[in-house]
Order: sequence, then structure tokens, then C-alpha cells
Amino acid sequence: MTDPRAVTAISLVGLLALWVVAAALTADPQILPAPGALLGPFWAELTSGELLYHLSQTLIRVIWAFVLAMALGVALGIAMGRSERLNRWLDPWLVVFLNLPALVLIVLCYLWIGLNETAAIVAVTLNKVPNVTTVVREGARALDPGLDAMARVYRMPWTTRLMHVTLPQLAPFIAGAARSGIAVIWKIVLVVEFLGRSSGVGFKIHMFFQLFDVGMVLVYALSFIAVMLVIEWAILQPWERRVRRWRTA
Amino acid sequence: MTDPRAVTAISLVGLLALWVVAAALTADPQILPAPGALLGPFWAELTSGELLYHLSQTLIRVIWAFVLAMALGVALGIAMGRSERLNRWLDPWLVVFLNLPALVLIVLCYLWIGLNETAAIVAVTLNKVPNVTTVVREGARALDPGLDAMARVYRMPWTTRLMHVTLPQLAPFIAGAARSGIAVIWKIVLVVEFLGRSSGVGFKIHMFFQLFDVGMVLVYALSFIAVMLVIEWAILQPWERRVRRWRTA
Amino acid sequence: QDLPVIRAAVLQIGTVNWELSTIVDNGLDEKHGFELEVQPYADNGATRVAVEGGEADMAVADWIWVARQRAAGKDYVYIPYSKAVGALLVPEGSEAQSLQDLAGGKVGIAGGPLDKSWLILRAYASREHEFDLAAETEQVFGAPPLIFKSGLSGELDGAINFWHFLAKMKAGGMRELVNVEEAAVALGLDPDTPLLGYYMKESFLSEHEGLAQQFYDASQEAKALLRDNPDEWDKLRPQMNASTDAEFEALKTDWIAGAPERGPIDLESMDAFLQVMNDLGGQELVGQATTLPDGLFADVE
Amino acid sequence: MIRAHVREKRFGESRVLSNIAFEVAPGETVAILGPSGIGKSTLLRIVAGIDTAFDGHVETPERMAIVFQEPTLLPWRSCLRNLTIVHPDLSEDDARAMLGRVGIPDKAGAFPLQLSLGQQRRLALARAFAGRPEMLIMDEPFVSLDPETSETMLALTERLIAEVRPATLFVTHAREEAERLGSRILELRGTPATLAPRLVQNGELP
Amino acid sequence: MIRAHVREKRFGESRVLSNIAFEVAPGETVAILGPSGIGKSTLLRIVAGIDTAFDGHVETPERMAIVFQEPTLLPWRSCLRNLTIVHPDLSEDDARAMLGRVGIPDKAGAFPLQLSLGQQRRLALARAFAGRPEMLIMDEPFVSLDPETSETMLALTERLIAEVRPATLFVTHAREEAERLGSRILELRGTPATLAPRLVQNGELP
Ligand SMILES: Nc1ncnc2c1ncn2[C@@H]1O[C@H](COP(=O)(O)OP(=O)(O)OP(=O)(O)O)[C@@H](O)[C@H]1O
Ligand SMILES: Nc1ncnc2c1ncn2[C@@H]1O[C@H](COP(=O)(O)OP(=O)(O)OP(=O)(O)O)[C@@H](O)[C@H]1O
Ligand SMILES: [Mg+2]
Ligand SMILES: [Mg+2]
Repeated sequence: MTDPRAVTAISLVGLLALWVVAAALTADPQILPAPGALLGPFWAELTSGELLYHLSQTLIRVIWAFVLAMALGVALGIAMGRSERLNRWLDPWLVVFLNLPALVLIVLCYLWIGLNETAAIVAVTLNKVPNVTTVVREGARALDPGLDAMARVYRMPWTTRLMHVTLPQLAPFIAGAARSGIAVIWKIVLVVEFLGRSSGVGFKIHMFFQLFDVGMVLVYALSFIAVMLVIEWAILQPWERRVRRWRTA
Repeated sequence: MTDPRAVTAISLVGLLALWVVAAALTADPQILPAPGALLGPFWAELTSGELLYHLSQTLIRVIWAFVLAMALGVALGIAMGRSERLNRWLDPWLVVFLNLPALVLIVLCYLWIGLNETAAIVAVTLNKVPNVTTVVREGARALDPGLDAMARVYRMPWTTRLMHVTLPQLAPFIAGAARSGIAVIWKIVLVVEFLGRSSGVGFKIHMFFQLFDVGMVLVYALSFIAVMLVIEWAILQPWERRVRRWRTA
Repeated sequence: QDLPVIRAAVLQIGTVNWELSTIVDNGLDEKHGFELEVQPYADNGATRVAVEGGEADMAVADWIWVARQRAAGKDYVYIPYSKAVGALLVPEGSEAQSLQDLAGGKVGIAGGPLDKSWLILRAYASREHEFDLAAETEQVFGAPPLIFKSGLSGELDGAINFWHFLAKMKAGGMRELVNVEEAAVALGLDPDTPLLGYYMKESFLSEHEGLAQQFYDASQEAKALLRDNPDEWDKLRPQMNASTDAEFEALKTDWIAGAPERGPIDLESMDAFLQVMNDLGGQELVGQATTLPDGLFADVE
Repeated sequence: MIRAHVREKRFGESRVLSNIAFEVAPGETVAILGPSGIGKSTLLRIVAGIDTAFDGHVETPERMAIVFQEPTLLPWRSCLRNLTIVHPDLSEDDARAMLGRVGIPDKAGAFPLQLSLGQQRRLALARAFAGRPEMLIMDEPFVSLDPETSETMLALTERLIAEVRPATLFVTHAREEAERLGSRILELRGTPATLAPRLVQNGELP
Repeated sequence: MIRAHVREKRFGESRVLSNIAFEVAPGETVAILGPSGIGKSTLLRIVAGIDTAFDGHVETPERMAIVFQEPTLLPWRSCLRNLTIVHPDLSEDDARAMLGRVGIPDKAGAFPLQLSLGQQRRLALARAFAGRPEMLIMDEPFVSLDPETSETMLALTERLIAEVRPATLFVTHAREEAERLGSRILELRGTPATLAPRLVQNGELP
């Protein structure tokens, strides 16, 4: 089994089989419908345009929050990892914001900024920045002092240094934070949407959960997951392969 | 300003000052009460035993889920990072579980396992394992092949290799995953508690949110954060200093 | 001491607790031959998961929801608890006199797009004023506390919320623009339809013959006590979260006004109501329950 | 006994080694010479079983010790632990004695990054010598050392080889070193590298 | 002009360097000798401005180049990019030419980890020579190289120094190397290390 595509396909089929078995064991389509039972509702939502509309709304929020959170988080993480002094000052804040419940931040954002898009994105970003910072900070602490000395002696400008010395070393940390980051962001977006937006996958999922319609909840959840799988294969993995080439070549 | 304790204290006071200013600007104790206004309710909850009871319930869940998620996540992360073959098989599952909304997993766990403590802890663990795996996998991919060859040639038993070769290299990744991990776990525990437990900080926070009693929400949220700060200072930071000694010595 | 036990999963802050507390405190459960055990949860969804997961025997929901579940194959049975009481409120300074005046404004709705009050008001607007409320206004669906707060702050031009928040919003100065009860009457619906109720599994009820009636009796007796005996309210006050006497009185009056008359359910008016809901909300709201499912309503009187 | 026959080793398109065969008997010491980049380290890695992506086969005894071209220590463990982790049977006293023999008796508690590069290389030598290997592989073991220290290390190596009699294979750029330690010299030449004919007759497989 | 006066350098409790003062004029080449672990690299790091936690002061020109004891390359960038990133003014042709001069003309597109250690060291030399440094610091630049390659590198260094005339300070263990390149030799001795008196008269500060 060496063709990666085949492996991925078989693996996904296995997951589907697991679901079929679980559905059969549960034997209650209201608790866990079989995959086949979702095709009809999925098609209906797709052709009505509902699914695409809500999916795109959620994606826009996820992308905004992701870009903002990664940029801020990486910058803060590098700064705090490199300067023990700065770290000592900011660390208590980091712990507090890291552990502030999503609900609290989201509600405060909605109340301060208003029940609008800006508030939603700010809330998600604020929720996620501390996570990115925490992971990247560890990476920045583990930077190679030898390369650092080299960059210093050869008087590299800071942009060169960032691009060619720091970021490549942080790549595994950033990749980890990014991948688990999108997931966390999308989960927070779900909460943000059901607490105060009128569109998006989270809004729909919550509505269908209220109706106890597990099937539709799954239709929406899995649609997003499908998008994530595509992003994983089309963007993340090729990028990672390129960035990691020097290790394996 | 070189005494770390003093810096931490001042930093926290700064955060408090920020809060006071924000509260004054908001000028609505229903939206954001000033810190002083929380002392009374805090004391009442403390002396009634309510706060400690719910806090301890939540902590027990967090600790269980944390230990389980870290153990499973690190093991899976190492395995997937080291074996490209295994990774190819499991990666699609990882992406799916990473992006499965917490709500879906939690509700399914409750319905399958029952509305009990086991279900709650399993739900949180399942939610968190993929995150840990993702971060640790990146670390395992970046392991030094030189040390690996050394361990192989000298025929190190796998336990020795894990303890002295692999885990020390993964330490920054594990530290990052652990720290952001506790935070994520506690956020999921909040959801788990409001979706199906009758105790815990999450239960109380959601209840007070329904009543729009932001003050009590903050009392409970901040109590947990205080616990996390203590854990950070009493356990995590000393441990990290010890583990990082070889870099800075 | 072999009384059957009813485990009730309820929102810890739900108003249904007032009734259940009264039942337990006055021993009405044992008097009517069962034992009531209240399990508090923090979220409506949680109470439903509890019943479905077999961890509780009873929870509260609106009957359209119960009908939908029953039509989808669940053996849920409905026992009335409370009538619909809702309204659309406008901020203190608002000049709106009818729903049409909200055109171009922002309406906050706590229960989501399938909120019954919202649907009834939409039907009312289109029938009375030929005015498409959904198209002419911007809707903001949000958590009840956020709608409460945004409503009071004037960010919204109109707000529909769950009734205990409505009481507080009115106490906070907001004005009732349209009452859902009036709207229902105008639509030819029976305003006495008990929209909210308890539901239990049929399998559970059949294990204990007559239990539905026994519980209904206890519920009715508690309602009577609360209606006739102000002292009972004083006992409840600590759990009512009323910050002022005015709020307390408003909550009390509204609650009593919402208690439905004793008696069997009028299937005809229920069916009429369901048809209206089906027209408005469609399958998304009622699921497969396009007609009243058999055995939905417990046989109580 | 080391028996190696590398028919071919390539990195992608470029062939690095071709048709190299030799044996090293227990107690025998073979030096490998050759210009930088010819494939000496690659050959050692193949013999040590680290690189298995080649065409050919290698037979080696079980207990081996290796000195890489770079120190390859565990930077997060003290010098002493670097010896005792790799050799769990080694007593702490013996480990300390070993540190003494390579000239860093006072560094037992230090971390590798607190050593000079020469000291790190000596620690790597100590690690290789501390077991009783049946087979010893060393990639330029005595560079980065001043003449005096280098002499000490050479003498130490000679003693170890005389005591334990492992099959030894080592790379060096210094012909004196090769001639002093080696009972035989293999010289790599050309692209892809082969054994220079004049030196290998007695070591070549049939 | 390099002017250095290190009154004292200690790591924790242990004093490594004590009262070392010297100057290196532009075009002058000074070799540093001394046993392994004495403090040569530490001294170079202080002069290069990498280690600032010492008692004393150092004055150096702005444009410097360094060859560390280990290659210290950017493993995630190709060999060519390793030159052009550090020297943005260097044209790609010049960079390729430089790779040719250190004997790895075919490795422009390879990543450093695909090089042998000797090739990596030569790349590090190429990096140092590619700028026109006013000051050149080298820590054992010619180890791990076979005699022939080593000779090529030495010649290349001599030519660079003659062309650009930087103030050069380098560590070596090979006295021939020191004598061939160095216009002066500083020898470190003792604990803490000081300059061995017989060699420093003319280099010492007043
Ligand atoms: N970070 C450190 N902490 C403590 N001691 C250190 C540290 N770095 C170096 N030393 C010690 O300082 C001394 C000098 O080290 P240095 O690296 O300068 O030696 P060197 O002369 O370059 O030796 P070599 O020829 O082996 O490279 C050594 O004894 C070493 O153990
Ligand atoms: N991973 C790799 N991918 C591609 N080429 C490689 C790789 N590793 C080594 N090479 C090439 O193989 C050849 C031999 O490398 P090797 O490290 O064996 O040389 P060496 O004889 O040990 O040289 P040195 O004396 O400089 O250490 C070199 O030309 C090198 O560029
Ligand atoms: Mg080599
Ligand atoms: Mg040195």
C-alpha cells in the first residue's frame, strides 16, 4: 500500500465503516443516523443554497480570526520566548487570558462592541491568541543559540533574520499551532455564532441541536470538516512537504 | 526590576488596574462590575462552600481529562511523527476528530455512555487528544536523526530511548501542548458541564449567564484562573526551569 | 414506601422550578402517589439529553417540539404546564406604534429563527398589515441574556425574549408593542393553548399506571396554591432572582396569568395551531409532524 | 568479525559508493583514508547499520560502539549520565574514572553544552570506550584536539583495542594516525568511490 | 583594528580567562594556540561580540566574518542561499564562483545536511570569505579536511587576506598552520588562562 491517495481513501472509508457500525449498534437514527440517511438532507441543504451560505459565513470568520490570531500569537510568542524580561511581565496576563472562559470573553465583546461581525471576530481572536503564543513561546525558547550568534556577527537585518533564521526553526511549532489552531478557532466560532450571530454553521448546528435533529447537526458539522480536509490536502500538506524538504532530502 | 515575584505582582496589579478602568468606562456593573464589587459575592460563595465544591468537581474532571489526553496524545503524536506510514493511515482520522465540534462529541458521549462522570471525561479527552497529537507530531518529525542513530547503534532499550532521547527533545512541544492543553480542556469541561452535569464551574457559569449575573460568572471564572496561576507558579514553571537548565547553564 | 420516582431534569433557573418546588415543599408529590426528584441543569439542551439518555424521566419543552420528536419516532408524551406569554418590546424612547414601524430596524430574538412568538408575530404582521416582518427588518438571533442587555441598551429597535426576561425588560422601561396573545387571537388561534409542557416517555408512563394523571393533579394543585396563597410566593422569592419588588410582582402576576385552566386538551385548537406553525416554520420547525401525532397528549383531566 | 560488501550506494541520482568489499577481524584495526566528500562517513554509517538504503549486505557483531564525526551527545543530561545512560551496567565510579582518562575529571556534573568542542569529542570517545565493544567505529576521532591531548587519546585508544580486541574501523585524514593505529589501510578514490587497488588486496572478499 | 582587553571571564564560579590584552591591526593575522578546553573559543566569542558577559572591553570594526568551530549553516536553505542570504549584495554568479573555489561547485542547490562534514566546513569558509570583512575570526577552520583540500583552503585564505587585508584572529591546533598564516602567535596557558609571556610582548596593551 504505497500510493498515498489510496491510503487516504481507504482510511476514510474505514472511518465511514466505523460510523456505519456505530449507527447499527446505536440502532436509533435520532441519536446517530447512518451515513446514508444524511445524503437526502445534505442534498436538500446544498441545493437550497442554505449550506453554502452558512458555510461561507463561518469560513470567512474562521479565516479572519485565524490570520489575526496567528499573526499576533506568533509575534507575541517570539517576543516572550526570546526576552525573559518581557516574559516575566506578560506571563501572568497570558495565563489569565489563556484560562478565561470563551463565554466570558465572547459575552463581553458582544456587549462592548455590539452584536456584530467585528465583535464576533475579535472575540474569537482574543480566545485563540494566548494558545498560539504559548506554543510558539516554547519554540522561541528552544532556538539555536549558534545560529543566533551567526546572524548577529554577520549583521543580518531583522527581517532577514526572521525569515531565514527564526521562522524556519519555529516552523514545527507554528505548524502545530496552526493546525490545532484552526480547529480551536472553528470550535470557538461555533460558540460565537450560537451566542449572537444569525448565520453560520454554529448558528445552524445549535438550532438543529435545539430541535434534537442529530442528522442535520452532522450534515453541517461534516460539511465543515470536508472543507478542512480539502484545506489540509490542498494547502497545508504540500506547504509542509516543501518546508520540511531539507530534513528528508 | 529584577525580583521575579515583584514583577509578577506588579503585572497582576496592572491587569487589575486595566479591569478597574474598563469597568469605569463601561459604567454598567451589569456588564462589567468593578473588581471590588465581586469581593462580597466571592466571600459568600466561599463561606457557603458552594465555590469550593464546584471548583473541586471541575478540577477533578480537568485533571482526569488532562492526564488521559496528554498520555494518549503524546503516544499517538510520537508514533505518527516517526512513522510516515502510520501517519498516512491515521491522518484523515486526526483531521476529522480535530474538527468535530465539541458539541457533537459531547452529546454522542452522553447519549452512548450515559449522563455520568465517565461520559464527561471521555468527551473532554476525545476532544483534546487530537490537539495534543497534532502538536507533538510536529515535534516528533523534527527529532534529531543523529541522536537517533546513536541510540540505535548503542542498542538502547526503548524505555531508555523514550526517557532520555525522545522526550527531552519533545519537551518544548509537550510543554506547549500541556499549557495550552489545560486551558482548552478546561474550556471544554465548561461546555461538558453545562450540557449535562449538575455540578462544576461550567454549570454555575452557564447558570449565572442565563441570569445575566456577570459578577457571579466572573467570580467562578476567576477562581479557576487563580487555581491555574497557582499551578503555573508552583508546578509548571519550576518543572520547566529544571528541564530547561541544560540550555541556559 | 414504593412510590414511583419521577426524575425531573430542569433548567436550574427555569420558572418551572417554582411549581416543582411548591410540589416538593408541600408534599404534593407523595400526596398524589409519587416521588419527585429534581435534577438541575444549566442548559435546555442538557435536560433533553438527560431524558433521552435515560438519566431523567421528565423535562420541559414546547409541545410543537414534542410533537416533532414523536412524529420522528420518539415515544414522548406531553402534559401541559403553561400558556404562551410573549411580546415584542421596543425601547423606552421608541416611536413605533405598530409592527410596520419597525421596517428597516433591528429585531433581537432570543429563541432563534423558529421561536414561536416570532413566528406568530410574523403571521400576524402579514395577515393584519400585509407586512413581511422578516424581510423588512434585520434579525439578530442571540442568547437570551444578550438580547436582554442589548434591548435595554437601545441597540435593538425591537426585542423578543423569553418571558421572565420580558418581565425584567419591561421593569427596565421597555414598552410592549404587540402581545403574542393578541396576535394569536387575531390569527384565530386559541390563546389558552398550553404551549409549554412537561414530557415523559410513554414507556415510563406505562410502567406506572395513572402516573400522568397523578402528576397533573399535583401540578394543578401547586398552581392553585400559588394562585391563592401569596405566602407560597414569599417562600419562592429567593430562587426567583427578582432584584426589586416591582420585578417580583411582575413575575408573579405573569406566571399566574400563564397557568392554563384545568381540563383536557382541546385537540382541535391544537391542530389549528400546528397548521399555522407548519405554514410558517415548515418542515424545519415541525419536522414530520404535519398533523397531530397520535398519543401526543397524555390523557389527563 | 565485520563483513561488508557494498555493491552500490546512491543518494538520489548520484552514485557515491560502488563495489566496496572488506572484512575486519576481531582485534584488527582498519583505517579508511580519502578526500573530503568521497563517502567515508557514508560507508561507516552503512557498516554500523544506520543507513540501510544501499545495495549489498553487511554482517557485524552485536555489541558495537561508535564515535561520530560530531559529538552527538545528549545535551540535556550531565556528562556522567551521558555515560551511564548508554551503559547501564557501568558503575558511577567507573564512569568517573573514564571521564578522568579522557581528561575531563571535573566535568561529571556539567552539561555537554558547557564543554568546549574538544571536551565534547573526548566525552564521545569515553562513551565509546566505556562499554566493551566487539566492534568499534570512529569517524575522525582525534580532530579538534591539541597535539598533547591528541597523543593521550591515541594512547588510550591503543590500550582499549589491546584490552578488548574489537574489530575496529576508523576514518582519519592524518596518515601518521592511520599508520600508527591501523593494521591495514583502505583508501577510497574516485566517483563513485571504490577502494584504491594497491591497498586492499589482502582485505578484499573473493 | 581589533583592540581587546579581557580582565576576567568566568562561567559561574570557574574563572576561564584572566587579564588578556592584545591588538590586531588591519592586514595582520594572529594565531591563537592552546590546549583543548583552555578558553580559545570563549575568547573568540568575546572578541566577536557574541559573549558580552565579561569584565573588560573590546573594540572592533563593523564588518566582520566568522568561521565557527562547527559549521553553523542554515540547514533549511540551499548552499547557494546560505551565501546570498548572509551577503545580499553577492550576485548569484559570484556565489557560485565562491562555491567553486572551496571545491563544492556542484552543491549549489543541495541542502547543508546533504553535504559531508568537510563540505559543510568549506561552505562556512565560503560564507566568511564572500563578504569583504574588515575583521575575520576563525575557530579551527581547517580541521576535518584531507591534506590536499586543507592546502587549497589555506591558500585561499592567504589570498583573501592579501586582497582584503582584514584584521584576522584564528584558532588552530596545528603549529605549522599557525606559523604559515600568522604574523604573530598568542598562546593561552594555565587556569585561568593567560597569555603565555614569551609570545605576547609586542601584542600587549600598555
Ligand atoms: N556555558 C558554559 N558554562 C560553563 N563552562 C563553560 C561554558 N562554556 C565553556 N565552558 C568552559 O570554559 C572552558 C573553555 O571553553 P572553550 O570552549 O573556550 O575552550 P577551547 O579552548 O575552545 O577548547 P577546544 O579546543 O576544545 O575547542 C572549558 O573548560 C569549558 O568547559
Ligand atoms: N543525505 C544526502 N543526500 C545527498 N547527498 C548526500 C547525502 N549525504 C551525503 N551526501 C553526499 O555523499 C558524499 C559523501 O558524503 P560523506 O559524508 O560520506 O563524505 P565523507 O567522505 O565523510 O567526507 P568528510 O571527510 O568531508 O566528512 C558527499 O558528496 C555528500 O555530498
Ligand atoms: Mg565524513
Ligand atoms: Mg573551542
